[in-house]
Amino acid sequence: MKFAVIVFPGSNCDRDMYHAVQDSLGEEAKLVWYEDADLVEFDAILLPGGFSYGDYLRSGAIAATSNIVNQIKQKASEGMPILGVCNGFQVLLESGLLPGAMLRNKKLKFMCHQEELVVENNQTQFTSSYEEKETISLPIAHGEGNYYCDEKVLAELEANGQIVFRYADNPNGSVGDIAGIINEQGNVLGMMPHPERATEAVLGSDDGLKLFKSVVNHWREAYVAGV
Amino acid sequence: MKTVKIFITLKHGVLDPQGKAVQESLNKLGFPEVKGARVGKYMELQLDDHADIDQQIKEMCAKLLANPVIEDYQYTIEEGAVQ
Amino acid sequence: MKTVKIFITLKHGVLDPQGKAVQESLNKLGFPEVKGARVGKYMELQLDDHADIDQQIKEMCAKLLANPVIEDYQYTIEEGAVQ
Amino acid sequence: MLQASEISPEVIEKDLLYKEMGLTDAEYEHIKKVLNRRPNFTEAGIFSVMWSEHCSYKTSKPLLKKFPTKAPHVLQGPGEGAGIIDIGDGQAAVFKIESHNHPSAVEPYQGAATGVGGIIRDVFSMGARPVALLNSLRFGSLASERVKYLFEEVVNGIAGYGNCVGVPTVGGEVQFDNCYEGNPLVNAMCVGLIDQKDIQKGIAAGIGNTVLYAGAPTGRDGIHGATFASEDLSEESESKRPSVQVGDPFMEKLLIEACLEAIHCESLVGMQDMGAAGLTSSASEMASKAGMGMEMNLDLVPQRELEMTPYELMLSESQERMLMVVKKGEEQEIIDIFQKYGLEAVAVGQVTDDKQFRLLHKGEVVTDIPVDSLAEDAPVYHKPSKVPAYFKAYQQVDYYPEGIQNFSETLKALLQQPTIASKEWVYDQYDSMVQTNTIVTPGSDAAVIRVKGTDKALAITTDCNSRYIYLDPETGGKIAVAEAARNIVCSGGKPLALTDGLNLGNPDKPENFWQMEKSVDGMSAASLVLNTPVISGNVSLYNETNGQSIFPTPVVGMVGLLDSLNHVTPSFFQKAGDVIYVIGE
Ligand SMILES: Nc1ncnc2c1ncn2[C@@H]1O[C@H](COP(=O)(O)OP(=O)(O)O)[C@@H](O)[C@H]1O
Repeated sequence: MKFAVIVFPGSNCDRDMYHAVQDSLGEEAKLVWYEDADLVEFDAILLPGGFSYGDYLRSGAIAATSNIVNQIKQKASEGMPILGVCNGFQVLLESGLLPGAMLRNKKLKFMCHQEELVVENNQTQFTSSYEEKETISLPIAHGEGNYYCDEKVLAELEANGQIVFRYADNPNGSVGDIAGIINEQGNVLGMMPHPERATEAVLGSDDGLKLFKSVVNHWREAYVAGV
Repeated sequence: MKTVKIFITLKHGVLDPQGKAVQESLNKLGFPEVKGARVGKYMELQLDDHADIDQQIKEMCAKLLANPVIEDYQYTIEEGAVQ
Repeated sequence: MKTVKIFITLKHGVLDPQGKAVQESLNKLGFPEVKGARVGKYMELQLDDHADIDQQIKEMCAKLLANPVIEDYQYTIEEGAVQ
Repeated sequence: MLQASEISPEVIEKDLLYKEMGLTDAEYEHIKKVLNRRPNFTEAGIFSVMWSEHCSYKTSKPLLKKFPTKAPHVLQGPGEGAGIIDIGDGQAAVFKIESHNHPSAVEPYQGAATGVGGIIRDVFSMGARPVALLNSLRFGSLASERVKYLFEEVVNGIAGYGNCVGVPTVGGEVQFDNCYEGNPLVNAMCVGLIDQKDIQKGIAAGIGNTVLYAGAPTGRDGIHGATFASEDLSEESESKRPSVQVGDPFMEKLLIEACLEAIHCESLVGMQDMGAAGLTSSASEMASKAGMGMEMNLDLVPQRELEMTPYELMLSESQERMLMVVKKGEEQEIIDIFQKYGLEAVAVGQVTDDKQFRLLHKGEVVTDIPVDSLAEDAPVYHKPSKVPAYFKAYQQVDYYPEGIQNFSETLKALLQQPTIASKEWVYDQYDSMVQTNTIVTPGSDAAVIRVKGTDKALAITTDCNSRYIYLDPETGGKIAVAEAARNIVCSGGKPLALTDGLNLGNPDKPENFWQMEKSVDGMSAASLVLNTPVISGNVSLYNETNGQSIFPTPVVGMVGLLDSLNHVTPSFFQKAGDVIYVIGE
């Protein structure tokens, strides 16, 4: 399976994402510079964390206006799995691929540490390797991870099972303790915690690896079945 | 040349922790009269003259400058460049 | 009750990376007329009436709201509370 | 305020304007001799920054010579942007510490942020990828609102810059003492990794080769920052505020990626960052080190503001700028790399063989100085040294603390001391994990980061107990080095080398000079015994507020090597039931 890791000016978890896929997961990854991108050859798209455009104006806002986002939207509508982590999640929100917006953390500080998450929906192509309600530990590292949406959207997210991860102990003020959400079609996942930083036990947790494995398993079943 | 001043604030109903922090700090610093504070963004754009400047500003705000999920904006237009 | 609107901008000559990013991005988005952008802060304070409100705002800005090393500020005072 | 470049050489001499720039009478006379004429305004400015303590180390050089700097594993000692040590397998670790004390006292957020930006540039200008940041901080008592503000904003600034550029901040230290009340210390250390074959140097070799300016355009930021750093902090420096620079970590991130791509080009000859004294120091040092001269046309320098004078262009400390020397005719390859990242890279001059530093502006020669007089041959002073009275007095005292009555209360009281208390509030704000190499995160004795693709790791720490050093600088200096080494060993590593940040008061006071002398002696002795040579460092003098000096604070940043990830040992208790041992006396 071939993963595109989109590199925006200011992305800084791009190489981490690459390393997680290539070395921990053992699948193929390629760093794709946002300008000369052609996504035709790929099976999945990863939007890494970092500070695209310095997080100036609003996190993810400027990156969301770049041309590659049109291609990403196209691929999303074709059903390709797309994962946005941290700044990648913010880009997905700003480009309208996922509902809601990010506010600054409740305590107005950047924070970086391990957080416990509850897998709320293990019926997605990103989470099928987790148990239902499994508690996992992933690092967070963000200053604007306080997810916001109005009550109507929140009710829809709840009703459709679009809330994939919740914080066990909400660190940033997100509505509904939301740590990660998926689109209605189930192929675009955005999350603030960093699964790519948790794919090796030596780094303190490998709970993130199952997320990538789920994606590969789903892809194998869907496209390579019978091989 | 025109100078456009844009004020972006969080929508009412959206919690503004920064505003709250500012209010609390001001109260502590000896300004108990401060009963509320909201913090937003202020932008000054220098624009070449253009037929439909209002339309243009609205487009810029919609496409980039403000996020309608959480933000409202207002603007004023002035003649000449602010230097 | 008064509403004080405070605009804080970087001093002239101080690097404004945010403004530069906004300008470039607006230009790329199809607004070549944008010749300059500066990004600052905007604050709305609700204040109980007070004899020397100007003096008070200046103090608040000096002590907390603006950083005189790199920022300038302006303000306006309006009657009543903005809701 | 000095600005008009029109001020004539005669007026500079007659009105003693050179003094306002920070030059002494003797130094001014020396310049006249070197030039065989009076310096013009731009030249006087260039001399004043190059001969400031910050750039020339004129008072500290005789002491720095005492440091042991050599060992088989040292690939690059002091003298370049950062020192380099061999870590086996053709790889090397690159590191240095740098202070940003005075800017942080005046504008804590930007002061700290640009300190981080500067030290990162020192490391990637050697061709290394920055892999870890640390910071060593000192503040006054947290009872003061001003100190609280400084503390919060410094931490904020370090986080704001480091998190954005994507280099994990993995360690550091914070201590509080009244002596730092008006003069906080902000020292930042950066560690990089490099394949030895990629090591770059800041040299301007090859007659006719092109001098390329890359990165942010030049504005009027921080003009006279280097001399500012070499003066006491006083009420007056508040009014010098425009000398503070604003950092753009986003630009720096692009610059890192562009430079690390450019080092693989055959055409790149040398590279150096524009730090203190900006274009002046980078250009003149690169030429001096290569035994060459340099000519630049200032009209070609990218400028953010209108009507900048040669003086302003040369002394600006705008951030996120690099100077490169590139083989003549092969510039385009490098320019293209920078363009990919949306960065400017512009030819501004060439290498000459006459050892002169020559600048043109609007068709006129505005500077023509023998380049060695700015760098190699800058003045050196041997300052008088005197044992302070307090030291002699303390030596007479036999002090033993009174017996402790209630151990648990004393323990609680100690843990409440800000200097001893957990620093989680600080390091939680730093992205300590980006790059996915951090095996031991902040909070342990030393941070441990692995070297991907190998079983090796680096242990890194910064240490300095300035109270010990104040009480006995020589012993205290030894303690600082020994403590750093212990922290490395406890984490499973073998100490390899160190970088030092000498933060002291005004060296014109013989007692302060003595403190520096003795602490350097102590540090040298310990480094010699432990075989951890000093491979880079920084000197920050004149740290005082209204006449009151700080405790001498020579911060030690040390790097060690773990041969195997199996040796990683964090300082936390691992599980209930484990036995606790105390080793040593
Ligand atoms: N205290 C010190 N100990 C050892 N070397 C030092 C010390 N201070 C400065 N140096 C060395 O002197 C050289 C010049 O340092 P500096 O001027 O701080 O570098 P930069 O040009 O990056 O500012 C560096 O190579 C540095 O390692």
